[in-house]
Formats: sequence, structure tokens, C-alpha cells
Amino acid sequence: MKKDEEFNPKILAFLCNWCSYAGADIAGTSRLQYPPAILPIRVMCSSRVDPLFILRAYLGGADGVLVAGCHPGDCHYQEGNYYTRRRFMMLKKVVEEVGLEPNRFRLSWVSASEGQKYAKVATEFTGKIKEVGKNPAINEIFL
Amino acid sequence: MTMKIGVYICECGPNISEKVDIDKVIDAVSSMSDVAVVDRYKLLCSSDGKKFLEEEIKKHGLTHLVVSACSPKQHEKTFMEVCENAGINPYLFQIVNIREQCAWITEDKDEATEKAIRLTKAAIRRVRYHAPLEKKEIECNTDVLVIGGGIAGIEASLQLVSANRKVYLVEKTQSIGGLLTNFEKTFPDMQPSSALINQKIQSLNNNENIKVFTDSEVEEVLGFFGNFEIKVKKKAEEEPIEFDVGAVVVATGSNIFDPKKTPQYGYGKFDNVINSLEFEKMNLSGKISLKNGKIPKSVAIIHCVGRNEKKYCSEICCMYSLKFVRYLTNKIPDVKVSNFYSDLCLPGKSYQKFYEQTKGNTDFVRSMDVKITEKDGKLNIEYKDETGKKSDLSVDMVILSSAIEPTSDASKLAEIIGMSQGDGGFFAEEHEKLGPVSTSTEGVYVVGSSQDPKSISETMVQSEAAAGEILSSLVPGKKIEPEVKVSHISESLCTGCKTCLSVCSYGVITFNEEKKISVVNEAICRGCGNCAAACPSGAATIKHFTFDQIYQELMEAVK
Amino acid sequence: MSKVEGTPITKGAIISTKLNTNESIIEFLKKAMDKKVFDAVLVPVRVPAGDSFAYVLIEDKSLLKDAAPLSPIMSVQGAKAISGMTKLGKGNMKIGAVMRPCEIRATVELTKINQTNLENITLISMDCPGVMPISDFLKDPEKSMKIYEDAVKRSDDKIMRPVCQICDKSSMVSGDLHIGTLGAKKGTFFIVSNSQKGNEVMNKLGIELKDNVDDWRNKVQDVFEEKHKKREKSHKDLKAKTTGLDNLINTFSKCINCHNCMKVCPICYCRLCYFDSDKVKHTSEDYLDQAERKGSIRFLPDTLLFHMGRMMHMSLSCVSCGSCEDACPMSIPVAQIFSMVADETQDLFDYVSGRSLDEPIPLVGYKEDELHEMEDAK
Amino acid sequence: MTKALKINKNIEQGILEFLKLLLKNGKVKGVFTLKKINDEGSIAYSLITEPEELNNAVPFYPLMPVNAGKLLSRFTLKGSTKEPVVAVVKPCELRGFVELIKREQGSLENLFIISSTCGGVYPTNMAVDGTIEKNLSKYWDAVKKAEIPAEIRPACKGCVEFIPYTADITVDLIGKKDIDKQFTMLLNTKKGEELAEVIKGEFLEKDLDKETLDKFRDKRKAEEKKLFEKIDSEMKGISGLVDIFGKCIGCHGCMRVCPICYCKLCEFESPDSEYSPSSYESEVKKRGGVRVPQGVLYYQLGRLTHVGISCVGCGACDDVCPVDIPLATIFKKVGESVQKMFNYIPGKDVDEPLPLVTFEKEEFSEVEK
Repeated sequence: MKKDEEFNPKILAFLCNWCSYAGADIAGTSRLQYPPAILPIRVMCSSRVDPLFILRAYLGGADGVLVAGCHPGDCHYQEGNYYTRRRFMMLKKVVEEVGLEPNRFRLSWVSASEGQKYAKVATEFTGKIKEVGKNPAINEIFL
Repeated sequence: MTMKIGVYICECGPNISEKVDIDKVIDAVSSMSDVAVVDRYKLLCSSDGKKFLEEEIKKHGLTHLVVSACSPKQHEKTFMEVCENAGINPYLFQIVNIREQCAWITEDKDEATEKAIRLTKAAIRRVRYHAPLEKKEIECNTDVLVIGGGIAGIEASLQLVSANRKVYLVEKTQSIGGLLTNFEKTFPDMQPSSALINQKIQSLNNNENIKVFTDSEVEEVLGFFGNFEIKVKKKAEEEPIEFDVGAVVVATGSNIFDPKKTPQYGYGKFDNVINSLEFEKMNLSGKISLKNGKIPKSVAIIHCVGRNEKKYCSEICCMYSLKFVRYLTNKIPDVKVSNFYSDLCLPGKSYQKFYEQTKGNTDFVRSMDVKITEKDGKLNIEYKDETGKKSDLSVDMVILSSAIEPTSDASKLAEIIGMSQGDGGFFAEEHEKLGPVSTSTEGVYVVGSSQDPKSISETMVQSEAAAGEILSSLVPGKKIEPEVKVSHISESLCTGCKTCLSVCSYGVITFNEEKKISVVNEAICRGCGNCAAACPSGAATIKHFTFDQIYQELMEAVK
Repeated sequence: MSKVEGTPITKGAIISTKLNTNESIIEFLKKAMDKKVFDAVLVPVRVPAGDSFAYVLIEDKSLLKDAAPLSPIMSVQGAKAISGMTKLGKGNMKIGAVMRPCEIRATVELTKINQTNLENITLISMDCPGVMPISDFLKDPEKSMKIYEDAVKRSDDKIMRPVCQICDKSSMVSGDLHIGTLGAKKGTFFIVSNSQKGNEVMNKLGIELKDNVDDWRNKVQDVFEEKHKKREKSHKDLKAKTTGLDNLINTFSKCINCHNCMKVCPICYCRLCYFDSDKVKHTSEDYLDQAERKGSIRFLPDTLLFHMGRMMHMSLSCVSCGSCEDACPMSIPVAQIFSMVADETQDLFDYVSGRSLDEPIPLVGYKEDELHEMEDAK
Repeated sequence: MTKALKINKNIEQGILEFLKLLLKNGKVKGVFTLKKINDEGSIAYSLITEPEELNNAVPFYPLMPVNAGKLLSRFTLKGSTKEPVVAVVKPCELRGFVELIKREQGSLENLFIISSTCGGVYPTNMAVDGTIEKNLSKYWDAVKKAEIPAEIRPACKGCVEFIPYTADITVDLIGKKDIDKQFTMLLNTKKGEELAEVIKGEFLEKDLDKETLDKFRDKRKAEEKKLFEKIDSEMKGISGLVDIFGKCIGCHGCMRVCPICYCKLCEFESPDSEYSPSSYESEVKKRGGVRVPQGVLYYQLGRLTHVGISCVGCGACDDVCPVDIPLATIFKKVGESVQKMFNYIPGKDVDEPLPLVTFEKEEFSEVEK
């Protein structure tokens, strides 16, 4: 197996187009600093995020996965994020129950104006992932 | 045909070039398979930049384009147009945001560069799996159906016809005008409402662009934004009238709460207990009198009738109760008026003033547990005052200020149009802030008190808003472009479990009973992708955000 | 009656070594990787828990320490690994894949129906002593390792899969290279080449091909002869027990429709099996109607249809690897029955599944002058 | 109190007679139940229309060759049965069927369901060599004493849902010492009462014996706890999972026999789960090596996210696994915890929506933590 080099985490962030992606943009335009470990993937609505994507990302070696969408009640598609929330909770429970680290996965509500919050979440979560450590799946060959 | 991907990195002046080592990015991605060209440019969104890209695409015969620049919210469209001009499908393109979410979030150039490389690689791997999507253009009908001939419907119609749009106005009673025709005056200006409504009805009647159907009800609404097929049934006529419109405005107004449901007020039991609408009519007739013809010397107005039952504040009752005080004191100088209320709702600049001007002519009794009985020919109001002390008052007449509620046939109409009903059974707007007059069905708008209890002025605002949206989105001669990044359900893979149906917020998925599979109406799908995530077998997918595309992107990002 | 398949190969080389077969093959692979003949190799590797072996594509040579070309079990049929990796096209890496002869034969069959792309893959087989049934191995993996080793040393096949015990193609070379241990003097083994690709590899490795593999060829011939006799006898006995409608129904009566046999079969390549598709789903009326005709039907009714249907679909390509039998939770001798049927159907067209890429699958072609014995129901 | 019918007959003959009468009186057109189908004693679910054929039926045989929920779904997949049919199934099979109905994969219309308090079933491979046959008397002794029969499926050992939820008739078995002489059928629904008309017996108002069953449930809970604790000790991190699932041969038998899996083409057998050579190569570059075909863990964890919410813990997956992965225990444990989160009991109520196709606006406020 490959040797571990010094740990700078890779964190996938599924961002909904209307709120969280815009929020992340605001964070940038207002030059808020947060760790570049966060790798954004844009989806139209957080409800597009199939739990299998998160699973694939984890098994594929992502050290953490963040899903961000509009605040409950503010979904651009009316109710999408309520389903996202249920699916996410379900996935997290599964992960926890099979003895993996649920704290590698996070769901956040970030509105189009909440650049501050996005930067905060990104920073906190990256910190958390650094505590949890490198995703062991990255060195696993028998997946 | 072999794939040739062109990758272009925008310096964005100093914005990107100073924070990201662009040459490093170029080195890192050049070796990726199918990548034909990688280059940098000072400002790709400039007209020179666009020209440069266009020529590059042609020169190298590129099949796919990746641009690492700013946020897609800034320039995705810009570069998609470039693709079109250069003759490649705009969806064989991916923009990478290395400015807002990369260059601008860290001072560490190496880190920013590393991230820029990851994101660009991910985009390159994603774009390989892009499929061309064809823009659809649909002819649209610019006529409008307005349901409800009250002030809300009339105002919307006026706005539309004055812009030379054809409007079909459907009213279920025998005449238009709605509730307003029962009022002598409107609050808070106390101007005659006849002035307001009649003049509007006048200008409608003089307009040849409007077709009014009274005694009529909408029977069927099929189709989608720009192309609705309507059936209207006129009472006493056999055949329904059929016509097409591009948009629908729902302005069916509201009812008042039936006080019989709150027996403590003795409505329907005691002659001189009447509801607000009955009082408006009595007042309009010119003579306010008791059942026995006598003039009332004392009148009580009970507020919030039905509020507990309805569980919401009807917003306008306080104001029209104050209006009633004015009616009474104008017509019966020596009358004693008492208002029994629990809270007063007086929002806005003018309402408070109206209250100040009126409160001198009446008592305000803050009370609870109001109960009305009859005592030797007079009405006796038993109540608890603020301190909880039992007390009572004897009056000649009681007016019940009833809550506002949806019309009895609201749910039937919701059914026909496919609108959802929200709290209290009022028609639900798409979004309280983002879409206050649109509904979950594109092209269907809801205005006035059928959406929520409202004053006349608020109603006017909504009617004009809806008209405005329609005028700007349905333009004669201009085709509408439905979303192309929509859901698609594979007929052969669908197992017919209806999971997608249950999660779709827009009801654009229907079930084919004979084939036992779900079918998407791509013309009205909004493309959120909820169904694709919900479908366990991958039968449902969403164009341009397919499993493959996202999977390839994320695997490269975490590589 | 099927014939004995000899081996036509005459060219090869004798390599001396102190290592056992497993080690020698791994050494060979390492060398090939050092010389950049292969960028990566595909070999069975023991899983960390030690209770199974999985095919692993290896670029980092250190991972070869747990590799076991002669693994005691066949957990996934190698052809499935090759098609899993290349059915969507050819990769850029040059890959050396070490597999059992029956796995390579299945790979050849899949290649004929475009389920693999062998352009960058070199197929390497070895004289196969057979594999243990997975269930036997799992009883005590560590012990099983020893048992298998000894059995191989004593070339005793009693502990092997039933179909391995009667395999008369255990050294058939249809890949590019083959490691021969049969007939080899102590401290040596043979490498024979069966293709241009094979020759090039040998060339790059600086191994000269000579005509000195007769000992191997003759020994293979003997083994085939002997196994072939065994095979025909066992098929004969099996026939008596399992053929005829009643026998068939009884044999498959324990089937629970899990379709494991289909899913692990290296030849079954359909994404959606016909027998999982809507075509075998009926209305309640149909089912009740069927029931009424007999007073009672097994539910689901189409078990035999599934197994016989599968024979129609794949017996011409069946390589008798035995994966289906290992996967059957109800211990139905699927592999033995299918190998019996396969021998017969392949004989019809004197076709041997996986013998050569150049032989088209019988049912996608025809000869004008053939099968006359079928005419007029003789 | 429920309406009940007491029949003074040995359970086996009694129930067969009942089923025969149902056919003879034309109450039903067919009987769906377990039946000996040959002299070798193979037992399979059968659809029976001829009363005489019921002589070989064994409705309460402790075996689940296939989860009957899946079979009833097949039977009614293309529309509810026009003719009435009665099915004798185990509680978890009924729950599986109900979960499938929620996914539009079947219909209860014109189906009469008879179930029983269930003592559990033996692993299917014990049917192969006739071991079950030998164990039968031991099995029924245990059931009569409300004890857990030895050697039954692990899933059954730890099953606390042994009382059917939506059956029209529930036959009272557990803890009933005298079922050789008499037995009671609880008539839970109008449909149940309608069936009961055909047979003589004494009608009474009766419920299941709560005390006995509670004791029995405690024994089951204890067993379940053991199983869960053992698996928990093994499911430690990614390497723990690799140790458990590493030997998976990818036969997907667990998916095919699962009463919840209903997709025409499983996501994990679809093009979505096929990997291009380039993705293999990038994985190799990343890890030095990669299993081929890859995706064993992805398949198992992925299935957990698909079926966990509805897993009825029947244990069919355990039996079908050729490499003895303790799938049922894992799926049951994970499933139950997911279900608890939405306080959902799969198969309890056919009108209760599946948790993932609905939502509450106010819930999981802790989610952002």
C-alpha cells in the first residue's frame, strides 16, 4: 500500500446551485479565507445528491463529504432539501452502524447571502476532518 | 469521431493570475487523455477573449470545451454562447470556478494552485461524459385566463388588456365586481368603493381584448406554461366553451367564516346578531335597523370571530370593524358602539392613523370568553375583562367580525389546475419571498385573498405583480425555452414503484398504468434531480447531472 | 462422444528454479514488470482475513507478497475479472493476467461476444491441479491451505471441485503464455508460448523459444487421456441419475431461484438476464390457470425453464469451471450437469469452448453440409 | 379482545381441513402455501386449486425456501388477483409483501392472509439433507414451550417481530402446549371472519397470551443482543468491513432473494456500476492495487442504504450467501437503527408511507451538527 504523506485532507462539497453555491461565491467575493481542502461540486438542488455519491466519494478516498443546500423552507425547488435531510440522516446512520466514522459527513444549510456561514462551516469541518484523520479507505485495495 | 478537449484558463486580469500558478495548472492537465489544447488568456469574457476561444475551437476542431475562470453564475452562459457560435453544442462545455472558490479564499498560492488543478482535472474528466442537449423552443399563446371577477381579477385583467393581451375573465356569479360591490366605503380612506370598482368595470367593458364569462366555472385546465387548454362551463349551457391560453391567474377571492360554527355568539339564534357582510349590505341599503325596524341605540362589534377555529389572524377584520364604527356614527349620531377585541392588528402607516381618528367614537373592551344571550328583548354580552373579572353589557345589535377563509370550492379548483393548498386551505404561492404570486405550476399565478387574507391595496399589488410577470415572460412572437437539463426515466429500467412520483414537488411525473412505469413531462420538469436521487435502480436520471458525470467529477476531485 | 484434446504447442523454454510453482510465477511477473513488459499484473491475492482470494490488479510490486496464482479456490471466475475491467474498452496499461486454463477459455468465449478487450492484456495460464469447493475451504482456511498444498504435491484431486476431478482440459493453452509443471524435471518448469503476443513477451524477457517441451506435451496428453476416461464415466452415471423429466425436476426441486449460478457464470454476460426480466413475469390469472390444469403448481413455476433455458444460452460456451456449483446454496450439482450437457452440445459442432479465438461461436454461423443426422428425426 | 375461533383438532389436520373447506366452498380459488413437492421431501411454496393436493401441504413447516412476500408480489405484480386466493405465510414474509405493496409491486386485493405467531425457520441448506425433517419434533416441542428452537436461522433466533401485523387470521402457536388437540385462530379482520364461516368450531373473544409472548420476546431480545454485540465487535472501520465482506464473490444472491429488492435491473448490476479501464487505472495509481471487479463494499453498503429502511430481518440473505457472510445480522442491525430514526416498523401498516418519500418540516434539527 502507498505510504501516507503529510495529511492535507480532500473534502468534497456538494453545493446546491441556488443557495449554497452562491453563498460560497459570496465568501470568495468578500475575500473570506477558508481552507482550500474544500472541493465544490455543483448540483442544481441538494436533493440531487444520491447517498451513493457520498458513499462513492468516501470509498474513493474523500476524507470528508459536505452537502450544503438552502435552509429548510427556502428550497428553490420547494421541498427538495427536506428529502435531502432524510436521506443524509439515513446514510449517516448506516455509516455509523457499520463502524465507520459518521463525522466524516456533514450537512449544512447555507443561503445565497451566507458567505460568512459557508466560510465558517468549511473551516470548522476541515478542522474536524484533520482530527478524524486520513480516510483509511484510500489505501484499501480489497474494496 | 475522436474526442478533442480544449482547456482554457482565464487570468481574469490579476484576479486569478496573481493567486494561481497558471502554468503549473497547464502542465498538470496537459497530459490527460483526450486533451488536445491547453492555454491561458488574460480575460476570456472580454469580446477579444470570446473571439479567441471561438477561433481556437475552430482551429483545433475541438469537440469539448473546459474553461477555468470565474463562477458559473458569472459567465457559464457567456461561454456556452461561444460554443454555439463556434458550432459545438453548448452542453459539451464545463466551466471551472477557480476564482470565487479558489483564488479568492486563500493567500497561499501553492494551495490555491493545487485546488485549481484538482477542479480543472475533475471538469475535464466530467466533460468527457457530457452529452449534447438540444434547446427546445415552444410556440406560446400569450392570452390569459383570469379566474374570479372580484377586484383582484379585474385589476389583473386591466393590466393585461391595457398591454393588448387577450384575457378571458371567468366569474361564477352573474356579475363581476365581487365583494366590493357590497361595500359603501373602503378603509382607511373612507372613499366610496363604488367609485373604485365601477370605474374599473367600465374600462373593462370598453375593451375588446377581454372576454367575460359570468355564471361560469372553469372545468378543465390541461397543458403547461405557454400552452394551456381551457374548458369553461356556463350555467344553463350544454357544451363547455374551449379556448387556449398561455397563463392562468387565480383570483377567486375568499368567504367569511360562518359564525354558526361558534354557537357562543348566538348567530342564527338571535335576530339582531349579524355577521360583517350582512352589516355591509344593510349599511349599503342606507338604513341600519333592528329586525323590528327600530334604530339600534347600542351596538357591539365582536372581533376575531373564528380566529381560534381558523388558527390565523385574518388581518383586515380590525380595520373593517373600525370602518363599521364610522358607518354607525355617521348614520346614527347618538349610537353607542363597543368593540370587543383581544388584540388589534393595525399595521402600516395609515392604519394606525385611522384607528386614532376613530377610537373617540367607540369603547374598546379587551375581553375574552365572550358569550351572547338574550335578556328581556335585548342582547346581553357576558365576557371576562383583562383582569379575568366576569362582566356583561346589554346592547341592541351585535356585529360579528368574521374571519376570512377560502371559498368553499377552492379545493375543487386546486384539483382542476393542479395547484397546492397551503395553511388554512388558501392557495399556496411558490415561495413566500422568491415567488410570492407564482405557484408550483409554472404559468399559474395566484393573487388576492384566495392566497391569504388581504386588504384591497395588497390585492392590487399582487394583481399587478402577476400581470407584470406574465407580460415579461409571455411575449408575442417570442418562443419559450423550457429547461433542457430535465429528468428522464428509462422505460426499460423503470420498475414502477412511484418513488419518483412521491418526491416530485411539481407533479410533472405521471404513471402509465398500462405499462406500469413512471413518465416525466419534460416540458414542465424543473430539473432539480430529486427523482434521480430517489430512484433506487437508476431508471430516473437528470440530464447534464447524470450519475456518470457526477461520479467522474468527484472521483477525479478526490484522486 | 467427445475427443481428447491434446496440445499442438511445440515451442517453449525450460526454466530452472529453486522456487515452487506459485513463487516461480510471481518471480516471472516481477521480472516482467521490472523489464516494463507489464505495467501491472492481475493475479489472485489472499484477502487480509485470509478466508478468500480475490483478483487484484497490481502496480505496486510489494503487493505481490500475498499473491497466489495457484490459489486453492476460485472465488471469482477470472473471465469475469477481465470483462469487468475491459468490457468498456481497452486501457492504457499493459497488463499480464495469470489465470487457470478454464478462466482463460471463458475469457476467450467472452471476447468472441465483445465483452472484453484483450489488446493490452497478456493471458498467462498454468497446469491446473484444480481448486477446492469454496465451502470446504471456508471450514478452516488455514488448514485448507495445507490440505490443498499436499493434495497438489501428491497430484491428488479428491479434495477438488467435482468438475475439476474430471477436467480433461486442465492444461489447455488458449492464452498467450503457459507455465507447465507437468513432466518437468525437479527444479525446472516449462514456459510455452501460444501467440505472437506471447512470443514478444518471451523475446523482451530474453527467453529463447526452443523445441524442447515434448516431456510436458506428452505428460499433458497422458493426464488428458486419464481424466477424459474419468469424465465420460462420471457423465454416464450422472446421466442415469439426473436426466429424464422426473429426474430433472427432482434434481432442481430444491432450487430457490437465487440465480447465483447465472450471476457467477463467466459466460452469462447479460446485464438483465432473460429469466429475471418481465418476460417471465405473468398475471395472477395465468398462474391460477396453470395451477388449475394440474391441481397445484410449485410457485414460482418456471424453475426448470430457467435451468434448461440457461443451458440453451450458454452450454455451447460452458467451460466446466464449477463456479455455479460453488455458488449454489442448495448444493445442486449444477456444474456437473452443465458440463455433461456442454460436452454433448459442443460435440455437435465439434466445438471446444475457449479453445481458440479463431473459432466462431457455433450459433452465429453455419456449415451447409452438417448435422444431417438431425434430419427427419432419425 | 379479538374475535377468535377455537377448533378442537390437531393443528396440522385442522388447518388443512380448513384450507380444503375454503376451496370446496368456493371461498377461495387457490391456496398459496408450503407443500411437499416430491418423495425426496423437497418443500416449496405452491399454488393449489385442488383440495386433494392439500394433503401434502405443510403450512407451518419451519422453512422459508423463498420469502413468500416476494412470491406474492410476483403473483400480483401485474394487477391484483381477480379470483380470491388465501395465502399462509410467516409474519416477516407478510411484512416483506406489505413493503413491496408500498412500492407498487403487489396488491392485497382478493388475497386472504393467514399467518401465525412464528417460532422461526431453519436455514434452507438444512432442508437439503433432510435435517429439518429429523428436527421437527424438537422444533414443535420448543415452540409449545415458548422456547427458541436450536439451530434455526440466526435472524429468527433474534427476531422480536414474531406476531403478524396485518394478517386476516393469526393462528396462535407459540406457547400453546395442546396444539396437537386444539388450536385457536384469531380473526383480526372482517375478511378473516368471512373465511372462518366455513369451519365448525367455538367462537370466542380472545387475544394472544401477552405474558407468554412477552417472556418469549425477552428471550429473543437477548439472542438479538448477542448477535449484534458480536457483529459490532467485528465491524470496526474500513478494514473490519473488508475482513467481513472481503470474501464476497459478487453473486448478488442476497439481493435476488431479498423481499425488499424489487428493481428490474439492480443499480449495482447496471451501467452505473460498470467501471471503465481508465477508472481502474486511476484507482491502481492511487492505491498501488485494486480488486477486480471492484465494488464489493460499495455494493454491500449501497444495498444497506437502499433496503435498510425496509429490512424485515427474514434472514433469506444469510441462507443464500455461498461464503457465509452474516448478512442478515448486519442488515437487521443497521436496518433496525435506521428504522428507529423514523420510528418506522416495515410492514406494519400498508398505508404508512415509506420514510424516504415523505418528510416532516420540523425534524432532525440536529442535522447540521
